[in-house]
Amino acid sequence: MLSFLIRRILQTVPIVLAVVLVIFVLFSVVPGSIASTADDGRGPTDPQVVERMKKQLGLDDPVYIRFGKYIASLAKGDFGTSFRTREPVTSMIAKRMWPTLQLIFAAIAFAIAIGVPLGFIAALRPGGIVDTVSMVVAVSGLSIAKFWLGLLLMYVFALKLGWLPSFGYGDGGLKYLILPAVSLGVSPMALLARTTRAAVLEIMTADFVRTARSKGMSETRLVRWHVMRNALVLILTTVGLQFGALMGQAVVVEKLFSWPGIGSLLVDSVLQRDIPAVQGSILVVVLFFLTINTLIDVLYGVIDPRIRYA
Amino acid sequence: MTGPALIDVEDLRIDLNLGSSRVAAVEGVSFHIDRGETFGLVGESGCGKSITALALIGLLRRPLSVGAGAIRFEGREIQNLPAVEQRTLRGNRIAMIFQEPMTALNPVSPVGRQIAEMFVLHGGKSWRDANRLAVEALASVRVPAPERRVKDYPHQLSGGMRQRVMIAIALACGPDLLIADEPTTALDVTVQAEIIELMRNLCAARGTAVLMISHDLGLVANFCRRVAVMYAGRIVEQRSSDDIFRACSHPYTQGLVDSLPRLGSRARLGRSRLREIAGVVPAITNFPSGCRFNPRCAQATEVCRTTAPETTMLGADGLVRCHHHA
Amino acid sequence: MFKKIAIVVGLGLALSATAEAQTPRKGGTIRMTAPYGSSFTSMDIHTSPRAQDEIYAKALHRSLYIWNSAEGKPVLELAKEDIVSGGGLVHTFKLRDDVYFHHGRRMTADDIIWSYNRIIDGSKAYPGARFVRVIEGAAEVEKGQAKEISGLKKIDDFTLEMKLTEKVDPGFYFFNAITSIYPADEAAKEGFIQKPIGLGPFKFVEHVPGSRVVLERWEKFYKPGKPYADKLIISLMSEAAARDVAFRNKEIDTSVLGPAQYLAYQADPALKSTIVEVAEVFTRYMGMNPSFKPFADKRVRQAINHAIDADLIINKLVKGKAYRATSWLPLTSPAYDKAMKPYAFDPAKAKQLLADAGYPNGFEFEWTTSQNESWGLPIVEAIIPMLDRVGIKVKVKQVETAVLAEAIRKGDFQAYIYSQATGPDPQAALKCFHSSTPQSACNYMSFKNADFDKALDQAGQTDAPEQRVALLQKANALLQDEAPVWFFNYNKAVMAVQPWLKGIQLNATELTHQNVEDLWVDETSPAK
Amino acid sequence: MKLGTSLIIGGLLFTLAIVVGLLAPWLAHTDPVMDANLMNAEEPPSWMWWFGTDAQGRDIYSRVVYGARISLTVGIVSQLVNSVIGVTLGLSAGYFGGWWDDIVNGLTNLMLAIPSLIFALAIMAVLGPGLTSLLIALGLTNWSFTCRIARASTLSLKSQGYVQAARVLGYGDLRIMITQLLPNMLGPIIVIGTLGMGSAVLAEASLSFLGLGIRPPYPSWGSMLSEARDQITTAPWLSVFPGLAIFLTVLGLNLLGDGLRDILDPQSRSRRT
Repeated sequence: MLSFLIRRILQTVPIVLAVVLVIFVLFSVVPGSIASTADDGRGPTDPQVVERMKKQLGLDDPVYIRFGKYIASLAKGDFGTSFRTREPVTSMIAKRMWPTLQLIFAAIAFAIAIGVPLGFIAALRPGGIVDTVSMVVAVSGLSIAKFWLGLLLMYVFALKLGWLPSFGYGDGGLKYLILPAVSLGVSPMALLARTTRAAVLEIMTADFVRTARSKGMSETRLVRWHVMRNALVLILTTVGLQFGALMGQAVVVEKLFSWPGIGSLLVDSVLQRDIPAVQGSILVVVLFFLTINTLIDVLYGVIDPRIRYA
Repeated sequence: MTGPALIDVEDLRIDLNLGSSRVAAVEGVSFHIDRGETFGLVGESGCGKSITALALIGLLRRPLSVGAGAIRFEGREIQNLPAVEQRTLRGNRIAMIFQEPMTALNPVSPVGRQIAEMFVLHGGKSWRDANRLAVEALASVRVPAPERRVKDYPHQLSGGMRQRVMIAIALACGPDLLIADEPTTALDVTVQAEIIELMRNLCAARGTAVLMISHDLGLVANFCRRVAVMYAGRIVEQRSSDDIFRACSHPYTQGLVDSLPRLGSRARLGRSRLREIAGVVPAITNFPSGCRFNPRCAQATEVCRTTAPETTMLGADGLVRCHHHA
Repeated sequence: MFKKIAIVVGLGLALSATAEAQTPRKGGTIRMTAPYGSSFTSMDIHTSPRAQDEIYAKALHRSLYIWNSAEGKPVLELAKEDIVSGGGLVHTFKLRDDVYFHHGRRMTADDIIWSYNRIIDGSKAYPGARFVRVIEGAAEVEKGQAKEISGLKKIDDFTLEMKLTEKVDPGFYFFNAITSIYPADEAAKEGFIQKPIGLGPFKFVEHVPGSRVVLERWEKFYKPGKPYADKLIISLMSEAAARDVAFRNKEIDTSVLGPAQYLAYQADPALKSTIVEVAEVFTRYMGMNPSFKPFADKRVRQAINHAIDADLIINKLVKGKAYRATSWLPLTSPAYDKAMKPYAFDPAKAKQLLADAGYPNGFEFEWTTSQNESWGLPIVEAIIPMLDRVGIKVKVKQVETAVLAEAIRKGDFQAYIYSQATGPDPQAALKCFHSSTPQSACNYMSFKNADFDKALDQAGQTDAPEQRVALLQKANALLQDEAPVWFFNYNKAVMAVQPWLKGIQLNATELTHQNVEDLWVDETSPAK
Repeated sequence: MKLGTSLIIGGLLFTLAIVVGLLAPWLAHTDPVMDANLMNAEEPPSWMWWFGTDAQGRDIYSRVVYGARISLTVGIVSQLVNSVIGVTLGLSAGYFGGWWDDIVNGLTNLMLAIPSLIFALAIMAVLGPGLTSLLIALGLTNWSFTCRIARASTLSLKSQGYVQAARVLGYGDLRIMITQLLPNMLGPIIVIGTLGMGSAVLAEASLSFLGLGIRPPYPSWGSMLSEARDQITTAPWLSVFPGLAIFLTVLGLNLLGDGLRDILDPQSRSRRT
């Protein structure tokens, strides 16, 4: 187990390095410069200030030297200094981490809490009314533009019904989390409902289910004792892959709901050419995704005894 | 014979629902098994023997369903019983072993638990007691070191071991009838013999009746007191095992018998090849008219092609369905 | 950078009148929004010139001067008196002695000297340096040739002498938040940026990056009885759609309105009374690069001015949220010529001018634009068919604001659309077109006209105000005729303010920049 | 849902979108770009303006109709690029193995690790908004699934007899890959491609929302929806029609993908839903 984890962590090193390289190269050729970060978009920037900033941030060096320096400081856990705020990127990201984690896990929790039972119910009566309705809902949930859905939710639940606040992080309370999390969670929910349904349908035709039935087991017990755990393996795979997509979608949802996470930091930084912050944010997103997937691989072993960490 | 048979199947028809139409996959099947008796159902794959077994235990799933006929367990019609009672019958009084030991066990559950389930379901035991009983059950099917094996997962066991686990599950509650659907087909030959021996001994000791289903006439005749031969959804001949080799009446049965290697016979007949039955099993949707065996039958005449043969009783215990029975 | 000054034109509907009639209520929470991005740049306001950051800084910090919206000019804030001597170059400030930092220490002249020295630090390149540079000796500090600004002298704790390099009103230099006064002792410490300390009416409670800044009343604020509110929350809300929902849902007290919402709010009886508007000193225009051949011809540039129906765009697309531009100087400028007529919408004349210039069949140009709804893409989209009618084809190059600013500075464009500060000093605004001004500074169109230069130079030399205005008007008129740009409009800033929030000032430099100590909420506010 | 129903509904919706896109010049009432007339700005839907008009006074119906061209181009072309990249890499990696396989595997893992929307966002920031940038950004960032499937089926097909047989017959590598391996993996690839097209249409909308979408004035559904979002309370028709167009098209593609999977890739029902 431990050696498995160490191996997994070592495997991620080249990926992380490649990500750093790709982003670094990408943003070395990006139009707009350091001057843009000092600009308000409303008037001319003091050219002297721009020159000084360049010097201060070491932007006069050639790209490969900057890259080398960046990697060196990364190794020390230092993500560099933001062009825009002149704060260490590490601390900027640290402040954004918790809201994003809250949002992502709330969205996944919502997706699992609704999607998995929905998929189960649908699969137990395939072709039934519940099945048809939930699958129509699921495929619709996958087909709607995320920010439009968010706006509609905001409009209905905040403005028309007045149940929930429409924006922001507020004091970090749960009620602020609901709308963004639901907007973000709808598509993984839909996906999970479909995966679960397909998985359960497949499992229900398995031989061991027939064995279980021949034991004189009720369908409820059958599902609880035999189907669920088997379905969990497939569900887990979907959940793991969804984390990546969710980190991407979070960018849109965070922006829409003024949610102070990594996603909105990333968009701000991209639009304002704050390259260290962009690199830092993307790197953190990638690390998060890799961590989650390692955790899920570990979970596989817990759920499915056939998987061994050789 | 006193009282009703343990199980009594009468004129059973199983329909295959194809959406727009339905065809009978099995029809006119009647047989009975007495307490402690061993009964065999033989036929090529697709003849309907497995779904007949599934009908007995109430496990037919769409698109298959019982279309007509009666299945009586101790004189009571099973199909009319409420679902709860059907379930108490299933596993508890009627148990089943399947062909595929590789897949018939839940891969993510320890085998001990899968045995213990039986005691929880039917014995009303706590999991703690049930787990203890599971060790005993595993010991009774002669699995070495059962207290360790109960914690194993199916993939950690060999095919033979898994089939022993299946037997342990099936016999856990001391059922009256054990349905064994090709229990040894997927196993190595040497293991086959061990498993058959095990079943024979356990069932004999407990007085469990066995319905053995196989394509292997030799195996069935060896194991069972009586044998029914199915072809294309119908029972074509039913005999005591002793009679079937000596004096089978149906050309199909004869074909099965001829295709068996017989000890000693090889020497006498020289190194001749085993005889095979010419032709293929007809598709369920396309059964021939008249006698369903007629396209493959050497003795077929005009009447065979037009008229389905009636059942002819042969002595007290036998029957045959052939226009030309000997 | 730019001077953010203007004159109040529009008036919020009877807002100021009612505000004075009522007695301000103490307590309550004010919930403002910061609409210009989804984060604050920094809690160190010296590092950021953005309008967005000044919103919170106005509550947390104070500068030597403050913008007075009613008078339309900067006035002394931290000093009681400014005695001018030395031919207008030496200012002696008598500082207030009742000004306390949020950690309880009284402000002295040392803090001001320390703060200006910090801002001018060349190794840090703070944007406020351009203002501090007006003090004698500052440039030397910036270049590292001196340790302290020689022009700043502490006479005693509450007397500060400031010697300038040129004869200007220091108010315009030291009212911005980027020249805020920091506590010399605390600001040098490492954790200052995490918990900033200022002189403003509210002290810092928390900053959730990307979400909001929360502040609470500073009890020892130097204006008696102020501030009124207990708490001030400034939420970051860059999405206009989300702001609209939140405002209607009474979750926020202020919301900056775009054109579409301006129209919608006007049409809604329940919301109409929440609108507050003010004319800002920004001119929106399309800049034309003379190095792109067609634009070198004055007739082509005039043709474009004739071909575009600017009034229609202002009324329909901008929803009346702007004033038609005649030339460069905004209508609130002292040198604005009320008699001047804008270019008439006249496609026939435009065609004629194009034909005269040798483009009877028009031409195609690339138009660089941002997505900004008031001076970006939607405007361009509306103009495309108008120019098409006179034969001019437009290729749109959409970029982000940051890239646009860069392209403009570098002259890397055929045409662009932009918004530029054009006040309050008309001289400074027109200086951008003086041939001596480099392209990268603000002469983006590389404008060169001897008559214009002459008029502007004369205006700078004269001491007679009327003559000066006349000369500036002449230059402005010349500019109109030369048409280096398409003159579009002057901005009208519009904000929706909940009825329970009182004391909003009509700040023409930037409507969201409020002196929050004057704001108060009545008991109908739903905020606790 | 019954087998086939989703195929039919999905196919119909997608075909409808294609037909609308192809026939746009005949279906549209006005030119979607040039016929801006500010006199008609923001008219609600009526007989004259079926879907109403936008802030510039352009007919939303005509823009939605023309928008089909751009949105479908984005969906189809970017997904084609993805499929070609994915199949080429996956097929060659599975076929040749060795160091090339390692490289492709590494690339695939890299692509999986960076969320595709974020990667596309970064590429768009570099290239600037516009159709070509969008096709590149979306075409380069979503091929990892196709690649994995192609590689996996190549590996399983390779071990089957007929590839060896083809080799014995002296077929070249390229010929084997194209004539023997490719046709056998097309089913799942087409299914993934169909679903991917839907994702691309949605991704275009998301990027528009973030200010990095299509280059105007030509309308895409995503940019129309994004531009109209401020007016969802005041002029809902501005967003409803492009929103519905996106929804129905992506719904169609998703249903089509499901239906195709049942036919083309029956054994993988649960592999990717």
